[in-house]
Amino acid sequence: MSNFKNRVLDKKESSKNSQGKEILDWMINNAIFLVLIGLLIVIVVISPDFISLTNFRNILSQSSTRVIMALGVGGIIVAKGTDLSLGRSIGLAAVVSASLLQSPEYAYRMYPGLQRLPIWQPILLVMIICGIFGLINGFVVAKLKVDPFIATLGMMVILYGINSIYFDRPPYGAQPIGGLDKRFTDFAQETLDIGSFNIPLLIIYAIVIIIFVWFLWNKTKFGKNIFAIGGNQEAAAVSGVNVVRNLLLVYMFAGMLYGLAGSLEAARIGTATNNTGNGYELDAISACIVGGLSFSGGIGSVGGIVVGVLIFQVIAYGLSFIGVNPYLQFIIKGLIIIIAVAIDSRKYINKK
Amino acid sequence: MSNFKNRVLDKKESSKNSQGKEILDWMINNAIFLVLIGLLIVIVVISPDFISLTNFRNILSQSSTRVIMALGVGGIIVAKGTDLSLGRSIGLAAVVSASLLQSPEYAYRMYPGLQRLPIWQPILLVMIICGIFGLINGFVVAKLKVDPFIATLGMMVILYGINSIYFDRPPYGAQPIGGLDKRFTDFAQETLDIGSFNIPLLIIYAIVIIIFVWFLWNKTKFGKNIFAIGGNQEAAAVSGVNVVRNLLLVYMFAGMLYGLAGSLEAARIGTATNNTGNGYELDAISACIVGGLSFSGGIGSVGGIVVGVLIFQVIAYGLSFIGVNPYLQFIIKGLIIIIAVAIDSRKYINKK
Amino acid sequence: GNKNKSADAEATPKVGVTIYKYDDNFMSFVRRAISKNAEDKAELIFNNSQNDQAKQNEQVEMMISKGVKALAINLVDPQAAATIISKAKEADMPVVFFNKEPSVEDMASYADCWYVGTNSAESGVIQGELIFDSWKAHPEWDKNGDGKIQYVLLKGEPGHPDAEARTKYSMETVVDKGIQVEELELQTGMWDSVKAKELMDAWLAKHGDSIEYVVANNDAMALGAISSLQAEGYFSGDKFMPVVGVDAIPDALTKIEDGILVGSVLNDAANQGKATLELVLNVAKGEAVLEGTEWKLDENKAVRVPYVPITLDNIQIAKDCYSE
Amino acid sequence: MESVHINGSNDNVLLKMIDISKEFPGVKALDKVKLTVREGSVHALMGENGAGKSTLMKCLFGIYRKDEGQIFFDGKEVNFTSSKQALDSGVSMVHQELNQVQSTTIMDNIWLGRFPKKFLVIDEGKMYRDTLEIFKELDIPLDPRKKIENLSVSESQMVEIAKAVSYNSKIIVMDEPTSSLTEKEVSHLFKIINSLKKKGVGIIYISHKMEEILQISDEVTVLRDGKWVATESAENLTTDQIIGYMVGRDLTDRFPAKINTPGEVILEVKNMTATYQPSVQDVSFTLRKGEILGVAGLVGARRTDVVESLFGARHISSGEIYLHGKKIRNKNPYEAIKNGFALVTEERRATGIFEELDIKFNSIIANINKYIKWNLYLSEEEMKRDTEWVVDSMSVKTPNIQTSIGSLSGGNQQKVVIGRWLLTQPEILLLDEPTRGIDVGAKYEIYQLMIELAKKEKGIVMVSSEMSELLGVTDRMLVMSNGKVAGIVNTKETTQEEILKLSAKYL
Ligand SMILES: Nc1ncnc2c1ncn2[C@@H]1O[C@H](COP(=O)(O)OP(=O)(O)OP(=O)(O)O)[C@@H](O)[C@H]1O
Ligand SMILES: Nc1ncnc2c1ncn2[C@@H]1O[C@H](COP(=O)(O)OP(=O)(O)OP(=O)(O)O)[C@@H](O)[C@H]1O
Ligand SMILES: OC[C@H]1O[C@@H](O)[C@H](O)[C@@H](O)[C@H]1O
Ligand SMILES: [Mg+2]
Ligand SMILES: [Mg+2]
Repeated sequence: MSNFKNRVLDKKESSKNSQGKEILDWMINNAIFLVLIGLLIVIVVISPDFISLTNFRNILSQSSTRVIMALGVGGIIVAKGTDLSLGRSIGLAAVVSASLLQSPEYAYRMYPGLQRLPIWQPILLVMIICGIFGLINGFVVAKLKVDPFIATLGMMVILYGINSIYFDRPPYGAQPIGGLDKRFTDFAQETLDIGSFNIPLLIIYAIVIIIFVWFLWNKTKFGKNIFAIGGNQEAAAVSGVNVVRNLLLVYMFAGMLYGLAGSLEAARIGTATNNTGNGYELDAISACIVGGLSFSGGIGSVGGIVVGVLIFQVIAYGLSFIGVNPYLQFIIKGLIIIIAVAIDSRKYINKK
Repeated sequence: MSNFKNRVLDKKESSKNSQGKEILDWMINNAIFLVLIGLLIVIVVISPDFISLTNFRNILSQSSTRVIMALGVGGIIVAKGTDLSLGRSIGLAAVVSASLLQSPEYAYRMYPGLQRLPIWQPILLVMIICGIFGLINGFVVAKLKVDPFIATLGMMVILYGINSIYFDRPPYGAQPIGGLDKRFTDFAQETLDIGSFNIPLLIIYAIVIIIFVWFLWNKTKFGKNIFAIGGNQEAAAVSGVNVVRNLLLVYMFAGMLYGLAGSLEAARIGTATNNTGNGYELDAISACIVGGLSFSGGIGSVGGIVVGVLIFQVIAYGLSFIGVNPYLQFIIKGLIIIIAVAIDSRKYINKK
Repeated sequence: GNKNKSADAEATPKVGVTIYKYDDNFMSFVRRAISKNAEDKAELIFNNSQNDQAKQNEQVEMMISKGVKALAINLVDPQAAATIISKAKEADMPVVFFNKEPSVEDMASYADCWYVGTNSAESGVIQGELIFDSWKAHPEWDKNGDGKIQYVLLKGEPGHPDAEARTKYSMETVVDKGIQVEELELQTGMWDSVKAKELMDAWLAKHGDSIEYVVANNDAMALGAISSLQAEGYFSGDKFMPVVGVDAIPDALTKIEDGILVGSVLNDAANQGKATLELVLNVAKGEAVLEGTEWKLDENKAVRVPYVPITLDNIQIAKDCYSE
Repeated sequence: MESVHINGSNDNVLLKMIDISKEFPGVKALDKVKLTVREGSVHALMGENGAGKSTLMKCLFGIYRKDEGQIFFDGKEVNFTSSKQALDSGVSMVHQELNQVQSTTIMDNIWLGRFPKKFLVIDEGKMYRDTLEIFKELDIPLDPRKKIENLSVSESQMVEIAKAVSYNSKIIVMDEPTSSLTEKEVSHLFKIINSLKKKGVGIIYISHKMEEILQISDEVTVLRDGKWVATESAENLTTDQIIGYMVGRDLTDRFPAKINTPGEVILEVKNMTATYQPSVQDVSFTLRKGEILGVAGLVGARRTDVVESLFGARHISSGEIYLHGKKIRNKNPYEAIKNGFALVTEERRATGIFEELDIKFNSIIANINKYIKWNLYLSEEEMKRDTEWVVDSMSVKTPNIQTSIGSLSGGNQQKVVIGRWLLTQPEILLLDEPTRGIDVGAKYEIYQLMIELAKKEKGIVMVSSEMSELLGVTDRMLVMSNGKVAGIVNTKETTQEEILKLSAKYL
């Protein structure tokens, strides 16, 4: 024991010598935060009225559903997978939950005879549905040994087909599903008022999910297992990790988070179509990678994902806010993604 | 030495014992071909008039531009990369080449004063432009060590921005670029008539490119190097392969193929917009994987890619031909992708 | 094809139909109208071009090879008509384009082609009129009292003919009619509610009540903007913001009834679908294109089904489209 | 300690490395190290795990950039910035970690980076012929067209050696070339080395197998903790002296005293046959409490398959396993662990470590069920405590327990993996080449550990290619030949000759 302590002490002493280098190391290790802060500074310099509680709240609440999705796919990435079916799952969840929660007064309901359901029922239902599709993804990846990119790409196409068939039905055809029950839209659009301070409910849901996922990743066996599988699947198997079961679980859990996010998304926007969620997978996956996860698996943190999502939202919101030409926004967004990851990847580069 | 010969003999002898197993092995190793043939059989059974020279020719010529793109990204995948910017590169190439090859009689030209250019000039130009963007991809991946998925995702967004800015210019704004010079559309739409037999020029271009890429992959140092880099980058580096240079080359070469495919695409469609090519990357990448390439790099063949592309085209063409509901087509397509890869992946499963 | 089929095949000829994007809400009504009118009269082969002109070209090749008698084409990209026409010409196949209009030159280049649709600019002009009329009726909407409309505009997909035409003509019409305008923001919401909501969030944070009008290229984006406005407390009490859209989708109609949405512009799907089918059926059977129909062709061989402005006063017209 | 014995004229000095330093984040891997290699000689580079041997060689070979120091090669100062430069200048290397492109053929690997060309085209015929030529000269019986992924570890190793030799370099670095070779192949390698010496090649030879060193080397340099300790002519040295330099103290015995006494049978394996052949067939043996059972055999004898099948990592088609007389089935590793088995696998990098993850994670992963509290979360404290136990009891050299295991030296990685399994307090410990790439000091500690565990009535099975350690620590030996049991011998009563004869029984 003493031996161990000695060594740790040694380390501390030796590092005192090079404070400058340590700061640099710290900066490289926290590059993502610095990118976020840098971005905010630039926006504020261009447009000082960006600093406002409303903007702050807007960005956070717009990030809320995205962070839930990103945490889902994030777990999969940690386990060395990926999930392109995210966006279409969101779409399916949004359409199904919206279709079951249209206000009875609304004339163009998908189910005219349907009584008013407690809102948790449809939400739970889509969580289960998306969880099952996630489970199928996991099965194809873990059991059929199909590369996750291709497995979930296939699922993405399948889900779009299923959702379109569900969505595009007589008599109203491919109609955005609107007229949502006020209880449902309130569930996502209301705020929690503490004195004069009001926090959008969405932010609160997101925080709950973040804490839950943080706990799952860091404090449970399941968390360790997915890091082990992502880090070295064979070594994990030899160490007694049930690789197949844990992969099934991680994909299923992601699906359930998509289900939740998809119904929140429908409630937040107030309408849903079969194209809801289209392309979200790329944003969510990029946010994870920008936030420090790696496709080679076994690396990543919940905090990183949150920051990654925030960066994307700050880019989208901030650039619109300062009135950058929309086309130029694409270019800037692309550049920021690349630069952020390039800086971040410094920390893994062998100092040769 | 004798020892060595003995073992080789041993191997041959032992395999004689199990002819049944050998057939099974052969089937698993050629699963992709069997999937393609199976698919064709199903379609023909449902709709016997599918067997026609026209259908055959249509499928081949429709596959032509796609196979060129797929061969580009295929090289990158062999080198353990990926390229999501493919679709947007196609779009850029299509828009730029179309804008420079509008017929002088057409009223809404982007460059009203432009004289009639020889068609090879704009094509070469977009090959160079896309080659340069490819080079940048390569640089970001090889030098800045950014994961290829994220590097090319960033590039995809950037290219869309650039293309949109170029496309959406006064006086006509974001107008699809039409009125293409007949020489240009003929270049892609004409056929070569040998007696009563006519072969679409596109097929001929595709065959030339296939042969060229086959040669490159199998007979040149560059080809072996990218297989080695994909198979084990460190091993390649310590064996004296210039990893960075070869990665730059493979991305650049892919870009040049996109440039070519993009201008052929414009000529084939007869118009181009900033959305041309949107999403093609997923089809091209899937075709490669279905054709036996692996994201883990170092594996794959030109023939496999060609078959992969054909499978996708047969699905698209054949399902429409037999009149499957368009939404259902998505579901079937997704299932076929997954099943094809699942069967193919049997051959890599290590038997323990 | 040279295999001349018997009279009963002639009675229900095979017709190839492409829809630029199957799940476009408006096109899904047109599609339904086409199939409903085709019952027992034609064998339709529907194709989803997935918003990809290349796919559409391929589908046309496929249908020609399959031996259809005529084509009904909802172009992905109106400029691509020339390529489709050249394929049709080669196969001697009549074509009825619908909803997205080829250029005059392209229409003139082939005798056997016609068009059914609206006038793309018209929806913009009608939307402009809606804005003008409502503004005149509500002087209190000029919050800063400068007589100008300070507006924000949510544009559809850049390059989309409807998006371009609506963006151009709606505010141009307002100006032509004599009201000055000032554009505070113009960005693309890609026809999408979510994107529109988030743009609106930012604009409200930035401009607040300086915004006097929200103009959206379609209803989906108008609804997104409304949802953002509601979160900021609009439409309750006396806080109000005028919003207009295009399409008159059901959800928008209820918003009009609730007094939230000022109005929308109805694209008459039922009649566009009916006209398309009737024309294509005639030409497939080798009859005169307008034989037995009530439609008229204009000088560009086009049947034009008008757009209809929708406000609370005439909302029933739109509702009737969704009753059945 | 002062430098001794670099006598002889300076003109036959091929390579001189002076004051080389190299720092990694948190580790000073090299601190003013020097090394001089002469023509036609074998220079052994010795040191404990993590002493900096591989790092020094990587600085030479252009893989790492040295922080300071000078390298003179062939009379000129050099500073290779890529392996290509090193290779082109006449330095080649057999890497410690096998570095091959698995999916391609032997000859593609050998000529990688210098493919022969005819015009634009690669000359496959020449590649094939030249490879055969080399293999013939080195007497390696392999088909150049075979894929690397189909080779056994030792065959791959021989290919790597052949490749390094084929550059006709002036200096060949061999970083633990024998770690996965059998005795027979080792002597084959020595023949190769001797003929290279005759051609004037300078060889830098790194190994933890002490008996090889004095047999093959002319000079020996010893490093300790990144510092140069001594360079002496081999003929003046004894194994004990080298060990003394390496560990900084005296280590009199190579093997600890055997204080374990085998008791009653705890494990009985009957007629175990693997599903996917070729593999083990009809393997039967027993293991006693407190016994160390060695598994001997030639490479490819399926020794690995014996322990992996037993552990449930491979499917078995028939056969029975009895633990304490009760029939059990190790369907998969998870079951095996529950039944009290542990397996330290042969290929550390592929199936042992989680490279990117920290030492803590690597220590606790197999024992994770023990830390679950309230059926819910894991006890941070207990995980930390156990990790510290691993680091201390195995003497792992690491800055702290948050260091990722990938940045440790190979030997230290191995210690963590063994520690991981000891945490599960197994009854049956299966060790597949547990001392591969481990320095003498650590080896001694591992033997000691094994014997202590045996004394605590655990049953231990050890697969090894090192005859001396099999003879030194085991009680009995199972000799495998071509997937079958060729015999079970008593260590005290057997000889090396008998084992070799048994190994060849079913060939
Ligand atoms: N890429 C790296 N990053 C950080 N630390 C490293 C790296 N490579 C080596 N080290 C550290 O440098 C030291 C020397 O390691 P090296 O691999 O040279 O030891 P070695 O003498 O070859 O040991 P072994 O006999 O176990 O192979 C060790 O402390 C190791 O942890
Ligand atoms: N003759 C052979 N032909 C092809 N592959 C072989 C042959 N022998 C062994 N292998 C492969 O090499 C691996 C190593 O063989 P195995 O581990 O069974 O032998 P071993 O005696 O344990 O060798 P080692 O000393 O390397 O542990 C096996 O998994 C097998 O895939
Ligand atoms: O292309 C899609 C768009 O087409 C327009 O005609 C319609 O008004 C929009 O709502 C949107 O559907
Ligand atoms: Mg080493
Ligand atoms: Mg082995």
